[in-house]
Amino acid sequence: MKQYVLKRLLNIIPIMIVVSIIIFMFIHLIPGDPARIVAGQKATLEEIEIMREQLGLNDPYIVQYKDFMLGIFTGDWGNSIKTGLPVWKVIIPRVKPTLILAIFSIVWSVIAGISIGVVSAIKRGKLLDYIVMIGASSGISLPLFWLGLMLMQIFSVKLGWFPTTGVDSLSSYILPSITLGAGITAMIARYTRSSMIEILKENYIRTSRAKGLSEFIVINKHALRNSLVDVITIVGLQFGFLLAGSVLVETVFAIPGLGRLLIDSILFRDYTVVQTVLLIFTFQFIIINLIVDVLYGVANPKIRYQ
Amino acid sequence: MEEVKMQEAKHEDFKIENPIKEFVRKFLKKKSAVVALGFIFFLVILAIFEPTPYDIDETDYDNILSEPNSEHFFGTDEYGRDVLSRIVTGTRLSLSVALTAVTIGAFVGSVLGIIAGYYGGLLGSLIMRFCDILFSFPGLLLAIGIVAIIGPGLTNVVVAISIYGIPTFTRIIRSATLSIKELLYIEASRSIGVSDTRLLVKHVFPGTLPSLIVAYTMRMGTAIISASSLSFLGFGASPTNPDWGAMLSTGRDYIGVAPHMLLYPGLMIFFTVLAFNLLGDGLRDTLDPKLD
Amino acid sequence: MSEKLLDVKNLRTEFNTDKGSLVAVNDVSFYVGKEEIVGLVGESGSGKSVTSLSVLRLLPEQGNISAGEVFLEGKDLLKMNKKDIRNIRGRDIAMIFQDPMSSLNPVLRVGEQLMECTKLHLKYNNSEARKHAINMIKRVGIPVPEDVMNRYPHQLSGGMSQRIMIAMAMSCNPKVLIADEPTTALDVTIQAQVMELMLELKEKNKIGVLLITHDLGVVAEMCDRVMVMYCGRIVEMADVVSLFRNPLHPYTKGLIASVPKIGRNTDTLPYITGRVPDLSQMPKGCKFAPRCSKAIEKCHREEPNLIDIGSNRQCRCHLIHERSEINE
Amino acid sequence: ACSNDIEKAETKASDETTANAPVENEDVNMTIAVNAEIISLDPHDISDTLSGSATSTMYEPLYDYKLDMTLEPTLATSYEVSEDGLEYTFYIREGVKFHDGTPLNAEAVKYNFDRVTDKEKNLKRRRNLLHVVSTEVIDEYTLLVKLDAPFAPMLNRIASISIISPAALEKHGDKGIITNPVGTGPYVFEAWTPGDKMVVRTNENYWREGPKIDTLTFKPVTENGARIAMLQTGEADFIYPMPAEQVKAVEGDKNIEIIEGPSTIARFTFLNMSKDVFSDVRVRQAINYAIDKEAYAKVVKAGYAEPLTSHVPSTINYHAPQPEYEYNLEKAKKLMAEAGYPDGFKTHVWAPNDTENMKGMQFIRQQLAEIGIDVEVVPMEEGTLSDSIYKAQTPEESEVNMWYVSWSAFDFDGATEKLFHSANIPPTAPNVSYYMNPEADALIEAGAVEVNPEKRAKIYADLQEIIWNDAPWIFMGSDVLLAAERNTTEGIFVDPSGGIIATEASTSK
Amino acid sequence: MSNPLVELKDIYKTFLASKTLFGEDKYVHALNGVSLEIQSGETLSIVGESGCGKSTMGRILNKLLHPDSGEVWFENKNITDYTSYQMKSIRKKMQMVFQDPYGCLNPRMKIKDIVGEPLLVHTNMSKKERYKTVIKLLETVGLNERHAQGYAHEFSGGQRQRIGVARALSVKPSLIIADEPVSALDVSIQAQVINIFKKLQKEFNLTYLFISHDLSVVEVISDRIGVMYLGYLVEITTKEKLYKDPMHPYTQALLSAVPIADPMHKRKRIILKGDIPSPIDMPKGCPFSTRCMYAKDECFETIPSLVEVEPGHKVACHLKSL
Ligand SMILES: Nc1ncnc2c1ncn2[C@@H]1O[C@H](COP(=O)(O)OP(=O)(O)OP(=O)(O)O)[C@@H](O)[C@H]1O
Ligand SMILES: Nc1ncnc2c1ncn2[C@@H]1O[C@H](COP(=O)(O)OP(=O)(O)OP(=O)(O)O)[C@@H](O)[C@H]1O
Ligand SMILES: [Mg+2]
Ligand SMILES: [Mg+2]
Repeated sequence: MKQYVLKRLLNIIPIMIVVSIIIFMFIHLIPGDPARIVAGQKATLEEIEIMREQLGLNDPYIVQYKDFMLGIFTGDWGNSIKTGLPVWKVIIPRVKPTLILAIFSIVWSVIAGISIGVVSAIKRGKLLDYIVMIGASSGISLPLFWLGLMLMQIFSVKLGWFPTTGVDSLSSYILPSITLGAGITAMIARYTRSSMIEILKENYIRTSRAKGLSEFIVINKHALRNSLVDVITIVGLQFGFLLAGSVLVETVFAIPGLGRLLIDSILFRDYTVVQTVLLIFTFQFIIINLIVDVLYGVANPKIRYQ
Repeated sequence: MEEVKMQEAKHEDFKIENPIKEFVRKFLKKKSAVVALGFIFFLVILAIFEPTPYDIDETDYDNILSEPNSEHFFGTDEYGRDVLSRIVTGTRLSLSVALTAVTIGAFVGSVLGIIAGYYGGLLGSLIMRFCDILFSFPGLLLAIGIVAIIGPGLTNVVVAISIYGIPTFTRIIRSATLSIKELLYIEASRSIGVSDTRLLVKHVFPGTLPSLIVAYTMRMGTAIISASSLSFLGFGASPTNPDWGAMLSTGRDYIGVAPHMLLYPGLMIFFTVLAFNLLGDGLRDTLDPKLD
Repeated sequence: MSEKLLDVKNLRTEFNTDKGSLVAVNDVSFYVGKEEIVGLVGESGSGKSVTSLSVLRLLPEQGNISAGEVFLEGKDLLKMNKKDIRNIRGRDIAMIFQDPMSSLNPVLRVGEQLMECTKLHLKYNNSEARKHAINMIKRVGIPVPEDVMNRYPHQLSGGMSQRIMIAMAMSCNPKVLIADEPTTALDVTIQAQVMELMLELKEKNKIGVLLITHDLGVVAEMCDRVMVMYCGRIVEMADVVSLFRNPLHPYTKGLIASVPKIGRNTDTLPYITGRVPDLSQMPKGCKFAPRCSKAIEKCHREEPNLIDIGSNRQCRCHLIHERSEINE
Repeated sequence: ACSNDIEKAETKASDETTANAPVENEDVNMTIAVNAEIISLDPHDISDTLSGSATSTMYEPLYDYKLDMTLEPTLATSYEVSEDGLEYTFYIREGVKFHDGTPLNAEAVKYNFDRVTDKEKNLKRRRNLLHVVSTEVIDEYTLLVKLDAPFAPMLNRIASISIISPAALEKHGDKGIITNPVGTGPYVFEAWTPGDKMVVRTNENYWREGPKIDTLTFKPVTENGARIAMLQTGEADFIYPMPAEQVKAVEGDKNIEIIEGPSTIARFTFLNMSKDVFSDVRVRQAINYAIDKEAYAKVVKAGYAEPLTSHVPSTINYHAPQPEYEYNLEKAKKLMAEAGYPDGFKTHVWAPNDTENMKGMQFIRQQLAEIGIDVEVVPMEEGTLSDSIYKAQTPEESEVNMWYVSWSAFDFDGATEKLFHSANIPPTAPNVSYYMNPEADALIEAGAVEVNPEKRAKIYADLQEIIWNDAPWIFMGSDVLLAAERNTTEGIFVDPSGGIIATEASTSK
Repeated sequence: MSNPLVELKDIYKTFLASKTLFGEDKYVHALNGVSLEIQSGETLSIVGESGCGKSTMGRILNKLLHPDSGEVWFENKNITDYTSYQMKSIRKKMQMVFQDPYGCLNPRMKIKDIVGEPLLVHTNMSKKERYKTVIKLLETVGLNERHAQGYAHEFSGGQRQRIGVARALSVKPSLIIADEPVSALDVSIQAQVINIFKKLQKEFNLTYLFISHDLSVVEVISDRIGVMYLGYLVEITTKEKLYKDPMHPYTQALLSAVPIADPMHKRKRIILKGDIPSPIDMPKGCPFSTRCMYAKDECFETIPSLVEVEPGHKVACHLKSL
C-alpha cells in the first residue's frame, strides 16, 4: 500500500508537467492581450508596450514557460497582471470559501445521497423508491445556476431565512451548498441504490440472513460496507463536478472563491493567476483521486492485501 | 435396465422471445422511462415541425415582457417576442447541439476506448493518461476554455462539449471493452482465426453497445445542461438564436419583473434533461450494462 | 430414523416475475431425521435451492411461499413472526451454500463473521465468541486458527472457505444443517476432505442434514435417504441403496444411467433427451412426459401424484402400478 | 489564512477603539453592493470606475468633480494658469493630514505627480499627465506644474490624480500601497480581501465634515438578481448599478428607493468607414434614421436611456445639441437606394458577450432588418474582442464592421480625441470607425490647446456638427444611471461617470 | 511411434500476478516444462484440479498464448513463432471447444452466423453455400435448420455445446482442443455431448485434446490420459493403465476421491491433507510434496522429471522412477 501511494505520488510529477504545458499552451492560445485589457480602452500604445515588456509577454514562449515553471518550484508565482498583487495573495483568500463550500456540499451530499440510496434500494419498486429516484434524477437535471437563483428567491428574498450572498457567516453557505450538492446527492443516491441492489443479491447477504442477523444489521453492517467501497469511487469523481459547479454557484451567490477567480481571471487574461489556479485545480483533483483510490484500497481488503 | 435410450423429444424447442421483443417488453415495464421516451418523442416532433404560434423574430415593442396570457401562453420577452414560440424553436437547436456534441464525443471516445481497452499497451496508457488529464480539468471549465480559444457560437459550443465528453466515453467504452475482451466468445473467435478488425467490429463493439447507448442517453442530458451553462456564462449560442440557455441567461435579468422568462426555459431544460436521464435509467435497467 | 427433526409438508413456492407467477416448488413434502443425511438431487433449475431457502424463509423478495408447512420440532416456521424465525436461523437450522467464496462477506474478517453468530444467538461476549470461533476452526481441520481469524475471505482457498462456512454453520450447534451443493465448487480431492468432515460432524453432533447436490456420486457416498426432484416436484424418494439399485421413476433411471462410471467402458452413454422445461412453459400433465420414452397419453394429460409404495419409498409416475413395464 | 484579514483587522480596530470609543458591534455599517470587483486600491494605477469609487473614499485629488461634473477645489484651494497655458500653480490646502498623521504639503503632491509621470513605473494614470514635464515646489503649500504644450482639459486631468501619503508609499512600496492605502479622504482603510469586500472606517480627523457612519463596505456581487436580493433583504444599503430591467420588480417595495441620474456614458455603434458599405455617408445616415432611439431606450435599456444629441452626452461640458436623426424608415430606405443598396447588404456587429450588450446587438439587428441590412450578431468574450479589433495594423486589415460599445469620459477631449482623431485608429486607439477627417482632426487639436472657454465652445460646436453629419457612429443613446438604496440611506450618490460618492453617507437604520 | 500430429516441447508459461514498484514482481507459474505429443486420430485427455494449467496448455497449443519458452509443433512444423497471419492456415486445422457453453457464443449473433464464422474467415464460400454448409453441420450435431435462425440464449446448455462443436467442425479441422466441454452441463446432458464427440471422432477422423477435471468423464472418451498438478505433467499413460495401475501418488488420490455413484461400492478413500499450493509460491521440490503421504526428504528438495517407467507410461515421481 505504501509503495502504491509512493508510486502514485511519483506519477503525479510527469502528469503535472504535461498538465502545466497544456495549461500554458491553453492560456496562450486564447486570443486577447492582457496588457491591453489591463491598461483599458483609453490606454496609449506606449503604455501597453511598456506593460508587455514588464510582464514578459514579449519573451519567447519557451522563456515564458521556463519562468512559469521555475516560479512554481521556487515559490515565486509572480504578480497578478490584473491587480499587481502577488499571485499567492490573490489566491489564498479565495481558497477558504471554495473549500468550505466544497466540504459542506460534499458532506451533506454524501450523507443524504447514501441514505436516500439505501432507503430506496431497500424499498425497491415501492412508491417511495419511485418518488425518491425521480427526485434524484431531477437533482441532476436541474441547471445549477437556475436552481441557485430559484432557491435564493424563495429562501432569502421571500422567506428571509438565509443571507442572499456572501461568506460572512456559515449560514451564507447553506443555499450555495444545497445548490451545489443537489446534483452530487442525486448521483450518489443513484449509485448507492444500484450498488445496494446488486449487493443485496450477493450470496454473503443471504449467508448473513441465514445466520439470523436482523435486517438492520444485514443492511448497515454487511451490505452498506460493501457498497461504500463502490460509492467511494463515485464520490471521488464528483469532485470534478464540484469544481466546475462551484464556478456557477460562486457566480450566483457572489462567493469570492477560486472558481469565480478563475473565470474572472480568464476573462481578464490574468495569465499568472489563471495558470496557478488551474495547476492548483488539477493538482487537487489528482490528489483527491489518489486519496479516493487509497480509501478504496483501505475499504476494500482485496486491494489492501495485494 | 442400463439402456434407457430415450427418443428425441417433441418438445425440444420452446418459444423463446427474440432479444428485441424481450427488450421492448422489459422496457415497457419501466413506466418513467416510457413516459420520458414519450416526452422526447414529443420534443423531436416539436423540433421537426416547429409548430410555433408566432414568428420567433417578430418583435412587438409595445408588448414587451407581458405575462403569460391567452395570446402568449408563456408571455413575451424583452423585445415582445413570443416566449412559447422561441422555446419551441429552441427545441431543435438545443437537441441538435446536444445530439451533435454527444455523437462526436461518443464516436471519438468509443474509438479511443476500444483501442485502449483492446490493445492496451503503450498506446492504451497514452490514451488513458490523456483522458485523465482531460478529466482533471473541471468539465465546464474545459468547455469555457475551449470556447474562449475558438470563440463563442453554436458550432464552437458543440466542439467544446464534444471534447469534454470524450474522456467519459473513452472510459466507459474502455471498461466495457476490457470486460468483453475477457469473455469466452472473444477468445473463441480468436481461436477460429478471426482477424482483429473483424473481432473489434463484429464482436467487441456490439458488446459495448448497451453501455454506449446508456451513456449516450445520459450524456444528452449533460450536454444540454452544459450548453445552457455556457450560455448562462455568456459563452454560448448567439443571442439571436432561441437557445434555451441563452433565454435563461437573458431571463435572469428579469427575474423579479418577468419570471416567466426564467421559469419556462428553465422548466424546459429541466424536463428535457430529466427525460433523458430517466430514459437512460430505464435503458440501463433493461440493457443492464455495468457502468462505472 | 424415527424422530422427524425437520418436517416439510406440501411446500409450494412461487415467484412473481414479469412473465407472471411461476411455481418453482410444488407440493414438496419431506422430513429430515436425527443423525441422518437426506439427499436432494435434481438437474439445474429443478428447485432444489428454492426448497432449501423456503425452509428458512430466505427467498429473494419476488419469491413467496404460497402453501405448506415447515415444522421444526413441532413449531411451524412459516407461521412464525420475523423475530422468531430469525432466532431459528443460525441457531436451530444452519445453512451452507454452494459457492463458499462468495458466501463470505469480502470486507469483513473471517473471525468477525464467525463470531457474529454466537454473539447473537448464544449471547457470547467478545472473548468467549473468539475462543469458540477458534475452537470451531480447529474442529474443521484448519491449522493455525488464530491466523485464519484475521484473514479476509479472499485470502482463503476454496476448500478453506467452505470449511469456514461449515464452522460458521456449526458454531451454534444447530439441530439441522442444510447444505446446498457444499462441494460443487470444489476440486475432487478437496471435495473428499469436506465430505469426510461433514460425515464426521453429523455423527458427533447428531444433526440432521439436508444435502442438496446434483452429483449422484456424492449422494451415493454420503446420504442415507434420497429425494429426486424434477421441475419443482419430488418425483421419487427412497433410501440410497434402493434408489440406485432399483430406481422406479423413468427420470431417476435416466439420471443414474447417464452417469459415467469408471470401469464400465461403454461406447455410448445413455442420456435423457431434451431439457428441463422453463418454469413459464410447463407442460400440462406429467412434467417429465415430454422427455419420457415411456410416456402414455395419460401422462401428457394428467399430472401424477406422489404415490407411497411402501418400504419408505415414494414415486410420482402413472406407470408405477404397471410394474411390468417399469421393471423390464 | 489571508481571508481572516477582515476579522483580524476588525479586532485590531476594536482594540484601538475600546480605549476611547463604543464597542465594535455597535458600529454603524453601510454596505454598497456593486457589480464588479475592486481591482486595485492604488489610485494611480487603476482605470476602472469602481476601483476609482473605492479609492475615492480614502483618497482625494487637488480638484474634484461635483455631482454636476463641475470641478471644485479639494486638496487645493485655488490655481493659476500662465498666459501661454504652460504653467499651472496650485495652492495646496493647509492643515490637511494624511491618515498616517503626516501633513499634506506641496512636497507631498510633487511626490505623487512625480510618481505618476514616471515612465518606468508605467502607472495607468500617467496617460492623464502626459503633457506634464515637471513639477516644482515653490513653497510649503505652492506647487508649480509645467506642461510641454497648452492643454485645455488639464484641470480635469489633475482631478484624476489622487494624493497618496508619501510616507506610506515609502513604507509599503509601489505594490504594498495597493493593499495599504493611506490618503486624506473621509474614510480610513480597514480591510480588503481582493475579490471580496473592502471595508473602510470613517476618518475621525477629516478636514471637513465627513460621513456619519462608522464603517462602509463595498461588496462585489456580479449577479444582478443577487444584488437586488441583498437590497431587498437589507444586506445592502445601496446598490449600483441597479439593473434597469428589474426596477419594476422593486418599485412596490417601500423600503427601496430608485435613484436615477444622467451619465457621461454614450452608447453607440462604430461603423467601420474603411469598409465599402460604410464609406458612403448616406448609408451611415440611413442607418441612423433606421434606428428607433425611443424603442432602443425602452427595449434595451428598460426605459432608462436618453437619446444622444451629439457624440458626447449632454452631461459633458461644451456639449452642443444637434438636430435629431428621427426614426424615419422612408428616409432611410431612400438614402440606402441612393447609395446603391436598395436591397441592403450583409454585415455584422461585434460586442462583448454579456446580456446587456447582446440585447443591444439584437436590437440593432432587428431594426436594420427593416431596411434590408442583415446584421449578424457576434458576441465575443472581451479579451477576444479587443484582440480582434486591435490586431489590425492597417484599415485594410480590419475585420470589424460594426462595434456596439459605450464610452465614458469626464471632459470633451476625453470623449472625442481617442474616438475620432485619425491618429487614433487601431491599433493605436479605438477610433474603430476609422474616421479620418482632416477638418475634424484640426478642430480636435485646436480645442485641446484652446484655454479660452468661449473659443473652445465654438470649436467644439463646429466639431460636433461635423461629426454628427458624418455619422461615423450609430448614435444610440446615453445611459441614465440607476442606483437603488434602502430608504434609510442618505448621502450616497452616483456621479454621471458612474463613480460612487459616499463622502456624506449616513443612515437611519 | 509414428510422427505425432501435435507436439509440445518443454513449455513454460508464467503470468504476471502482481507488479510492485520495488522488489520483485510476482508470477503465476502456470506451466512448468510440459512436454507431450498427440498422435493423429487419438484422444488425449488432460485431467487435473482447478488452476493446474490445463486451459493454459490448450491455449498455448492453439497459439492464443505465447509460451515463455518451449516449442509448439503441429504437423511437423514448429509453429511457436508463427505470426497471426501464418497461424490462420493452422487454425483452420485446429479448432477449440470451450468449457462454458453460455459464454463461448456471441449472444448478439444468430446461430447460423456463429457456426458460419470460421467458413467466412477461412474460405471464400458464397453466402448461400455457407448457409448450406451450416445447416449440414447443425444436422451432424443433432440440430436442424430451425435452430439456425435462433440466438444462443434460446438454447439449453447441451444444445449450445453442440453448436460450439458444429462451429469447430465447420472448417474440417484435424485437431479439436476441447476445454472442459461438458463440465458445466447436467449429467443427463453431459452424456449427449460426450456421445456426439465420440460419434464425430469416428466420422471425421478427428484428433482430440480433451481437457477435463472429471476422471469419470475422461474414461469414456480417452485413449490416453495425462494428469497435471500445479503446472506439471505428473503422469501420462493409456486409459487402461491409468485406472488400473496409477503410479503417481497424486493420481492415486485423485482416483480415490472421485465419488462413485454406487452406494454399495465401499472403498477406502485417500484423503489428502491441505490444499493445492499457490502457483505463485511454488514448493521447492516435487510440486506434490506438500500433500504427499509418501514424501521423502528428496521430494522436498528436487523436482522429479517425467520418465518412462514402462512403455507408454510416464511418471514424474522420485519414488516410482527409482
Ligand atoms: N428470484 C427468482 N425469480 C424468478 N425465478 C427464480 C428465482 N430464483 C429461482 N427461480 C427459478 O426457480 C427455479 C428453481 O431454481 P433453483 O435455484 O431452486 O434451482 P436448483 O435446483 O437449485 O438449480 P442449481 O442446480 O442450478 O442450483 C428455476 O427455474 C429458477 O429459474
Ligand atoms: N491471463 C492470466 N493472467 C494471470 N494468471 C493467469 C492467467 N490465465 C491463467 N492464469 C493462472 O494460471 C494458472 C493456470 O490456469 P488455467 O486456466 O490454465 O488452469 P486450469 O487448469 O484450466 O483451471 P480450471 O480448471 O479452473 O479451468 C492459474 O493459477 C491461473 O490463475
Ligand atoms: Mg441451486
Ligand atoms: Mg480451465
